[in-house]
Amino acid sequence: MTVADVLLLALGAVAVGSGAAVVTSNHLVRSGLYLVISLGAVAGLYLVLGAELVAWVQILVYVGAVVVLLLFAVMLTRAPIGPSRDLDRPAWPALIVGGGVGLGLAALLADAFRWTLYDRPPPGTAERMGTQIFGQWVLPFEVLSILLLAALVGAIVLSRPDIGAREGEEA
Amino acid sequence: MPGQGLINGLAVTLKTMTKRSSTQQYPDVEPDLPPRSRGVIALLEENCTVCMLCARECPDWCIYIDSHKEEVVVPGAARARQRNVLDKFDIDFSLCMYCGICIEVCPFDALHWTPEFEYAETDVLNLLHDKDRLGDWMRTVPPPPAHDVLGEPSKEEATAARKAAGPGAATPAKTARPAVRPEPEK
Amino acid sequence: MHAVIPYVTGALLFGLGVYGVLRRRNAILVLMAVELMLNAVNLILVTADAAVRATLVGVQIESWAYPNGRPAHSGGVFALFVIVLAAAEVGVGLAIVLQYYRMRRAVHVDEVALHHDDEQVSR
Amino acid sequence: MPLWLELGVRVVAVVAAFLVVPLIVGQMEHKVMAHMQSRLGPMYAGGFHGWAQLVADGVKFVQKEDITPRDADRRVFQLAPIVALFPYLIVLLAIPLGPGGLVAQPMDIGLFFVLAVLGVGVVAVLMSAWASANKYSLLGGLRGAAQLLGYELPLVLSAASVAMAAGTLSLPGIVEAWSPWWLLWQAPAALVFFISGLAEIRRPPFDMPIADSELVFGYMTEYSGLRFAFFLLAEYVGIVVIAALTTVLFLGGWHGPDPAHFGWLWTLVKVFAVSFVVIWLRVSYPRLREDQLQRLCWLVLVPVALAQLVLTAAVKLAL
Repeated sequence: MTVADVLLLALGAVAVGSGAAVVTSNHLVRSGLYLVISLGAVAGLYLVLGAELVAWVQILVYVGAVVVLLLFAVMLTRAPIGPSRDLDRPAWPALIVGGGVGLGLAALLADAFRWTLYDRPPPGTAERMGTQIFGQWVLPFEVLSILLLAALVGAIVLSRPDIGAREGEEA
Repeated sequence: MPGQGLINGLAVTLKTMTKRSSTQQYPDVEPDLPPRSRGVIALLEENCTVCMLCARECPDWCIYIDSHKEEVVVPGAARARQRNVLDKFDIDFSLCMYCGICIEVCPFDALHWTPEFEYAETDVLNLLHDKDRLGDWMRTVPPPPAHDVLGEPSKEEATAARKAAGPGAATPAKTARPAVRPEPEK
Repeated sequence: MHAVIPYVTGALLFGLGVYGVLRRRNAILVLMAVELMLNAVNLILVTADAAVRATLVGVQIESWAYPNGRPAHSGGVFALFVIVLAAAEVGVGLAIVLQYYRMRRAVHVDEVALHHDDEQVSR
Repeated sequence: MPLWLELGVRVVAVVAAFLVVPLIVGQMEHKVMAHMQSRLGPMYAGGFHGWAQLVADGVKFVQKEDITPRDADRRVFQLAPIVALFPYLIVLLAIPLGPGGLVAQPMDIGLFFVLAVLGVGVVAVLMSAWASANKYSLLGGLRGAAQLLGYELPLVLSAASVAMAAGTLSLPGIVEAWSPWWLLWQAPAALVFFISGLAEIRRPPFDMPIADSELVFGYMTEYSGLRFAFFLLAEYVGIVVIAALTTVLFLGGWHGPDPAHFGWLWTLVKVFAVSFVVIWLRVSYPRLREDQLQRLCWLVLVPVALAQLVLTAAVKLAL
């Protein structure tokens, strides 16, 4: 066990624990806040794994934007303070499928990698990442930008009923 | 030019900052209050004739007056005269709303505004000032301000001037002001 | 560093995400569970990147396979792409959810009528 | 253990700066605002021109009752002020004070780190807004979140412009690469960064989320005592952070006469100068309405930031 191992274990425990709280909590908004903790812990894992840039992008985009949007939506749909009763469907199918997937994958990966020791990689600097993105992966990058634009337009059209209303139809 | 107003706004605040501030350092420096500031009401007991006008005109009934009659023997007079003697003159400043009607209505100038305003109390009952305390306030009454040179002379002055001029003069007192009226300043 | 720890963490997070998607009725909570799954995938990508890079130190790579030089941090790059995708997904997803809420005053996914039904649309 | 000792000294220095500089800025705000309104401001606490006013305020806040509304979500409610304060403390770690590694934690991608951590503050706004169980809080929080999300975009874009010009994401590296003509070249980016920074810390004229005339005090309405003080402290640390970032990114940080010896002084002077401008703007301008606020962000700042990005790229390629 090295320092890195201890950190990985601790952060992993936090991530999984708060992840479990996300999917089981009865408090709508608290679910979102647990998601913040879980994502933060995953960002910490990235840091330990040497992917600095990914970690900070995770914080910037996920915690700073995605979760905030989710919380925003939760509040706009009138989430109550305190537990809500009708959040869940019957547990058994979900438990079987989810547990099966999670534990199955975990077993598979544990069996594949065993307790092999790897050196800690050198941290991935922004420069090297940039070289990769704009060298090796330019095409996916551009495709992604088009997808983002499409998502932007789509979101605007969806949320504004006065756009795209048919002739003679009350918006 | 767009943004002109924004820059002007900044300039105004910056200019104000460099000027002297207009704050009065009140507890350290006594405020320079104008005459007839409405602080507390003072009573000049000798002038009071217990006519009760003030107590009756007071909108919230905060003046309490008690008196008794006394016989004053005037030598040479046919019989003794009666005189009102003030026993109690209280003003409850927890009720007073500083309208000043009592002062206006007093025919003998027994009540005066003083600019003294520091008479807060920790107990509301202590805001009832008796006649000693009201009389004590008299020392804070400032001398009346000088007359406006352009103003009409007071009735007393006019009468005195008329008497002094003798019966022959018509009514010169009405023009007791300077003969040449200075141009009003623009 | 034992790579198996983040791998298993990722797997468990994915399982939790699947559980959440199947269990939750509230559409926004479903979206949160989806985020968990995406994160699990990211974690596995980054871990794999780190582990593979650590293993491949000193290994000669066929030059024809990588005309633009050694592939480094591909896992991280993919993770970035996934994060961007997640942002786009949440944007559109929430727009749909809010629009649905505006129409039906509800955010429960199992109450969405899949067939055309004019009477149900209030307002 | 020299390493641990050095680390300890750095952390202590940052915490000290975190506690002292905001107080100085707060006192400056008291005094500057007072004189701009032709007043004197605090004069008694501490004797000389009320220098201890904020300390006295702190003592007062500690004495006050810590109220949690009955219907509130207690844990979230109590956690929110700390979440609001913490990111700024972390950000201070990465801000370089002088040349030669005079920074608590030199970081390869410091700029990115700073922007990412600053973005966490919005979670605190939503937490306090929702957990207060108060409609004014909720409204203020929703306004705040919309504002923070919106203004994050021009903030990041203008920071990206300067990073592109410097060719590095490291904050000391950016200051190293800075030269005086950037003042002209990067001026639009600097303006955009400063304005959106103001909006990020919800200072007037961008204080729509806490507009006291309509929302009582926005998402802070239900807070009292020490927790409220934390929110206030977060605001002042926010001023320091935004001023420091503007200084480091656009005003050349430690550049000035004799940077080797007095670099830290120039940085501090510039930070306080920018803080003064923050206060000055607060005194001079009325609050922006919500629609004006969003319009300014999306129709003015974002296009300007994008244009600056294009300009920077063009100049960078041409040189």
